[in-house]
Amino acid sequence: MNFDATLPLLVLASSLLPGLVIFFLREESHRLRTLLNLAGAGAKVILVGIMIWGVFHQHTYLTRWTLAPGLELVLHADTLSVLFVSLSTVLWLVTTVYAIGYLEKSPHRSRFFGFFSLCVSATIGLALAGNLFTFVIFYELLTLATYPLIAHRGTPEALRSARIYLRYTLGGGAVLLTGAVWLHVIAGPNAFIEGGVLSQLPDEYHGQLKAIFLLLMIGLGVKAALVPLHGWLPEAMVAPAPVSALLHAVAVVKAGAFGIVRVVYDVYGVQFTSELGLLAMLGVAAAITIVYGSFKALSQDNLKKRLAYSTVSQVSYIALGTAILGPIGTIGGIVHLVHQGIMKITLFFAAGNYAETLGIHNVSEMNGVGQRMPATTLAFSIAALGMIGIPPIAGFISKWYLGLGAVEAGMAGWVLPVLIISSVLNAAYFLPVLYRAWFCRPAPAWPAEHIPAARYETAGALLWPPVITAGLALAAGLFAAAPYSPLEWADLIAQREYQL
Amino acid sequence: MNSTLLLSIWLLPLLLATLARLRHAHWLLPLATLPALLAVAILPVGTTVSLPWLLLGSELGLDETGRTFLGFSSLLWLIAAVYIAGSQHAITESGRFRVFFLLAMAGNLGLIVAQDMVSFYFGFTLMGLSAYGLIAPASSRRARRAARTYLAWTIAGELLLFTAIIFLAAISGGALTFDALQSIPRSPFTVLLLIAGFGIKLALPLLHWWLPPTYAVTPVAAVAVFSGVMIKAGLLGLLRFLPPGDATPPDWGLLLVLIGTATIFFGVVAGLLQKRPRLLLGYSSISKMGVLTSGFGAALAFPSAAPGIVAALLVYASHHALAKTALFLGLGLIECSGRRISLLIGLGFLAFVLAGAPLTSGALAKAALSDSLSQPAPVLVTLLTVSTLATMLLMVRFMFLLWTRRQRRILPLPGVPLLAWLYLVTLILVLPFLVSGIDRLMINVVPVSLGLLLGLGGMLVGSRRSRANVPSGHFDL
Amino acid sequence: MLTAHWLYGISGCLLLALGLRTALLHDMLLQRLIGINVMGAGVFLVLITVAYRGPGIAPDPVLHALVLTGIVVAVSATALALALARRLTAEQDDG
Amino acid sequence: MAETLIWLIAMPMAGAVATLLLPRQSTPIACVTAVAASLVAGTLLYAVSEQGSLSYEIGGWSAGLGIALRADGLSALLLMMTALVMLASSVYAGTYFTKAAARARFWPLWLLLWTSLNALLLSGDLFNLYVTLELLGLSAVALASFGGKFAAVQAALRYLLLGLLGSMMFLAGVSLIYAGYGTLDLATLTLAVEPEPVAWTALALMSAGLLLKTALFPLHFWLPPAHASASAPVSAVLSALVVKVAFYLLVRLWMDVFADLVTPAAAGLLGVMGAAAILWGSWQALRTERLKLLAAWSTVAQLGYLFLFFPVLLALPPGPARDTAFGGLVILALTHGLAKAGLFLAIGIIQQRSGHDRINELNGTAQRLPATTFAIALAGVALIGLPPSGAFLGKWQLLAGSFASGQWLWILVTIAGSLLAAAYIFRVLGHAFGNQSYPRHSVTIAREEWPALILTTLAVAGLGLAGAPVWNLLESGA
Repeated sequence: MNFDATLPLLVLASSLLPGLVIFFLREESHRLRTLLNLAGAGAKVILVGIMIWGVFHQHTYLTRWTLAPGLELVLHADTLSVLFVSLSTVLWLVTTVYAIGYLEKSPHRSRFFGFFSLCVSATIGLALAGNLFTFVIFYELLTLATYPLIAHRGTPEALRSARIYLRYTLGGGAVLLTGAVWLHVIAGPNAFIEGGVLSQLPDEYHGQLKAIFLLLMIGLGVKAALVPLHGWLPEAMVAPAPVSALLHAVAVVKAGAFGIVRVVYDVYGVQFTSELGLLAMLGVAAAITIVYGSFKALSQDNLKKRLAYSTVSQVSYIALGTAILGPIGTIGGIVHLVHQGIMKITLFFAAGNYAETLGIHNVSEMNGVGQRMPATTLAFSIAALGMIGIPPIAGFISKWYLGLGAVEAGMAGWVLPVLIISSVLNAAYFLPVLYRAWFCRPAPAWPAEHIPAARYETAGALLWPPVITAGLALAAGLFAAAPYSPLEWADLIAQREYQL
Repeated sequence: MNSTLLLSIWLLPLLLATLARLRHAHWLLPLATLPALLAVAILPVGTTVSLPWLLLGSELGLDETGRTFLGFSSLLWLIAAVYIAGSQHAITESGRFRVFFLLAMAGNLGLIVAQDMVSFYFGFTLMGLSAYGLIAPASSRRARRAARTYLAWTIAGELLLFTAIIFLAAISGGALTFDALQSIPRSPFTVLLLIAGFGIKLALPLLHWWLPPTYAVTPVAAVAVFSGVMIKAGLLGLLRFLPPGDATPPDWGLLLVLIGTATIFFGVVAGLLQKRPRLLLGYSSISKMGVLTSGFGAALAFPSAAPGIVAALLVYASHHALAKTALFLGLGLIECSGRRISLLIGLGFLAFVLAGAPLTSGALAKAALSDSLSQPAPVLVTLLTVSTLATMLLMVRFMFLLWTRRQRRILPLPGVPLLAWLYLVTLILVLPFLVSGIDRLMINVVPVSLGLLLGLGGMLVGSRRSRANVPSGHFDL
Repeated sequence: MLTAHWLYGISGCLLLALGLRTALLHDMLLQRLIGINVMGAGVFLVLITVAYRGPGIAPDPVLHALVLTGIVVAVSATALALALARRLTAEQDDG
Repeated sequence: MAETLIWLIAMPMAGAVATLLLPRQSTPIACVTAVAASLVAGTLLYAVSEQGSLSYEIGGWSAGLGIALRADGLSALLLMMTALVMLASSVYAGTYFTKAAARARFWPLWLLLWTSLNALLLSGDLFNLYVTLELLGLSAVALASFGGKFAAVQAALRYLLLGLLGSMMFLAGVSLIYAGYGTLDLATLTLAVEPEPVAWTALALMSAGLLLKTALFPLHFWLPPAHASASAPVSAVLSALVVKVAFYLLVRLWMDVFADLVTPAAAGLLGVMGAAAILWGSWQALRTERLKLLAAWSTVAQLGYLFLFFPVLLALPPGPARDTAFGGLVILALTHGLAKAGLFLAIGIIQQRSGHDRINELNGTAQRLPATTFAIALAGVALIGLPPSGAFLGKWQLLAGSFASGQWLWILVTIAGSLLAAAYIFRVLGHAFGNQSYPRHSVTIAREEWPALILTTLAVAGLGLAGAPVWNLLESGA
């Protein structure tokens, strides 16, 4: 086995192995656990760095492992997977630091970090999956690895949310599995190939292919929180903040969105999907979700719930971009995969900081929090403005490409109104938060101040992650046209997808 | 070197904004305008710098229009900054106000040197949103409501603009620089979006609802930059996005002339009905933006005469910017330390300047505009003259309001703001003579005198009878 | 033509059916146990009939072995069942 | 290499005798026997993968009167599973029965059971199959009642009677076969059997007997009480192995020996019964209040999946497609065996620690017994059929076969059954994750917790990720 064939496996193992070891650590071996976590995350960053370089220079990284006749576990690094892998890797590193700070002194840390690493490993596997079968495997693994994280606190509320989460995701997983098997029977092992392969099937299969597409979209739509399959996401926000951050930014919802992108581009082929009339259907679902999510977010007082509905809305931008035929829309959707991730993780980090430092859970308690926690609130503000689409933050770039792609594809008539309505609603639910945080006078006392106002606003491990990710969100927009930026990478993906 | 300078026009205010919350950061505010002033002084016109890594590939540059805009804008931001740095107003003292001041400044100066749509949009948005902080929404419930109205309209304008830019980028095949877009015909829908988007900034009638409440509650130094400088970004936007010539069908010019004309008289009539000097000045700004809009419309309608008209518009815009800022700052001095005869004399002079009295920059601006319009559209010259008369009327009313203003305690005048104001007034006084001969400044004698007489007459009549009582902040048609 | 051969066979089948019926339909343990034993007897009878290869010829050893094994099994199973039943009644009495 | 076949039977039998004779040293003897027998099973597996199927005639007597042993890929795999489950359960039983006297009475029966399992899997003729089936039934009943309470004895008794009934029917079928074809050797029969009434009746009788022993719906009623009331290691073996070998015998008859007789309608009937078993078993598992009953009902449901394969396999053209699907069936059976055994062992620990197995009162188990909870979770993954378990591969093949042959009903049933399984598994895990105090170590009593963990890990990661050799083995050992 040469290096090119081992690298995907190494990338996967760099989180899987530490995760498995951590399970067996004693609760109090805090140092060793931290060391393992950070070593894994660091190793992954280096390995992914090599991978980025290699994929850019047309290297093929491919690991194969036969599980059964005709069923191969394939890990393959192409441009799209590298984009998702890099996002997960960087955000995992940051989130690990955050989680170490967040869970300090709370019970069951070994279990938590074990599943945390498994969750990331599943995401990485999903990103690297080279065919639909492998994708399904990691998709289900992700469900399993996240369940204990949501149930982690063990309160009746947490257990209830975890149960709802499972109900949705396992149901979705079953539907996805059905679609995947069916497709496998018709078309053989569905390797992900840029441009898709199904257009070569004879016409009589088109009816079946449509049905399969529907099954796959329902299966993936559950995790991507497409309305009406989104019900679990607002519930899952009872999880500890680092979990929410990971769930909303990297792992679960992204897995669904990434799957939609994969199926449309690399299984069906976007051109063929459009010919079957399926792209429009996806677009409508995405549009409804975008608007619905934003509307629901308006009325939430619980900060994390508001953010959760915002995720419902924002993740569908990715599906929307996918539904826009043409390279520019594609770029918009794919780049939002990254942009939404870094912005949303910032928001959840900040929300976690408010809760952990001052006991703030609701928007109505946030008056004047900007004075008490300026750095956190600044990070929150940058991410929130980015979500609205204010330049030069990352979200603007996504909206720009989505809008431009829609105009070029002749879909401006409905995509642009959706974008505008969503921006207005985003502003309507984020700006009041910022107003309270920066302009209102603080209440005489915070709900539960855990960390007294000293030299720093909160613990370092909690403070730096949101600051760093907010910086990334800013940089991703400000230097969008720079080499190796997410945008440039999305451009590369679009070029390879459309064989430009 | 050039690129560093052009970039630092944006960057320095942004960087200083991060420090502005520090305790003694007042003097960072004026400092932030230095790169812009330096650029106006030393950069040759036509300098462009490509920054392919910035945003979606940016281009910064200084053309003739940009230079003029950058000139008066940086100067006025400087003066306002000094004024704020030296004053002891509770709101402008706060770190938060300083941060937003610097951010708005960065946006405003940045959009002037932007030579592509995305950078312009970035500057425009940064300016528009940061100005929210200048309204100081936390100071009172009224202020909060005003700020919210402002924000809603601003975001609406930005979204209209965003949509228009998307369409433009789609038509141009991805090219974003204004140069590349110079001769690509705009679709009617795009033009409409642009007019509406910038119309909000220019406070054209029906798009102006945000302006009166905002001007009523904002600290006066901020109103000065609102009304003097930031409002002009609307004009710059029109000039950048709808260049006269092939790009914009001439029919739209006619529409803009009509809109502009309506705006002129709307501003005057609404202004005359105000009881608060600030609002009167605000409506006067709307009226003046009508003049600029009409002029711009004429440039669109007569592409051959466009270069001359645009040059004249630049002069007019500069004049209005200086005069209006000075009026507001002077008003601010009265508001904070009471009515004094010396201040009233200065403001009286400024009122004449704004109206376009002979031997002032107003006359110079009017002359330039009339000259450029006399050939293609003589009717507009007449309109300008009527507008001069109307403005004079408005200014008489302004002085009257100041004169009859209820006197409160007289406080000592703050030194630094006074000096800043005096410097600006002196500049306005001297500037026309530096750039023009006296003979060209001897116009407008008749309309100004007529306006003065009418105004005084009306005042005499009006002081006998109770005046129309329009609640401040709102003008109901 | 009802030879002894057939007689054995048919009665074997009858026994089988009878035993099955008892085993399935009766509730009492002992009855069911006996039923199963009767059924076993039926099966053995059939087997022996099948093993018969005519007069003077030794019967099929395989089937005889089968029957012998079956009987051993039936006996031991019955013994086990009875032992369990005793324990059950003992516990019932205790309880 | 063929001697391994006889060793596989002789070794546990010798162990059984030795433990009977030396009750004081019974536990070490049993453990040594278990290890040795497992090693032999491993050797056999290796041999079959290298050389194809093996056969051995005891004492050189040929088939007919002599005893012929045979091992192909399928039986080698099942022997290996038996060895793994028995080994793990033996280690577990060593600490589970705390009284030495109880252990001394336990080991002989236990090793006898192992002997009969191995013998059944190795037998190549109907006669020996009948004998081993009986032996298996008797030792299983004895174990089921071992050390048990009233309920256990009662269930064991019912188990015994029904087993006996099944055996009798099987024997009747055997006698018909012999009457019809004059042979009991499976290999010879395969060639001789014709589609005619004798064969049909014989197959029907034998199948009925075996279905009773496999507890296919609606003949499942005896299983839940018997499996739920036995002691933990016994439940593990009953659920994982004893019903499984009866099923193995059915597969042999239907797929191999009487393959020409099987009609789509007959296979469809088995499929329908399987489907009913899945739905009913899962539903009961969801409703039950006791953990062991849940596991037992889950066995009823899981056996249903195995029967769904019959109509699917029959509809596929013989050749690679059918072989691939058949591999799915085998891997599903293997996974269930390992996972279910692990589940019962884990439940046993919970029951011993908390003194009950009521699901609604399990709060905090994850904190007190994390390794055991993890084992339950892994077993759950295998029972639901989630990746990366072997059951996932099996269900994938089942679904693929159903799609390929257009049998939509089985797809719906499979999916519904999986979701129901998820519901009952996570019902348990949800309670286990509830708030309570937390432990110092993750594995509390290694010798007790490890067997379950290892078995379930094998079911999930072992068969799921390294399951491809199963297909190779079935192919090379055919």
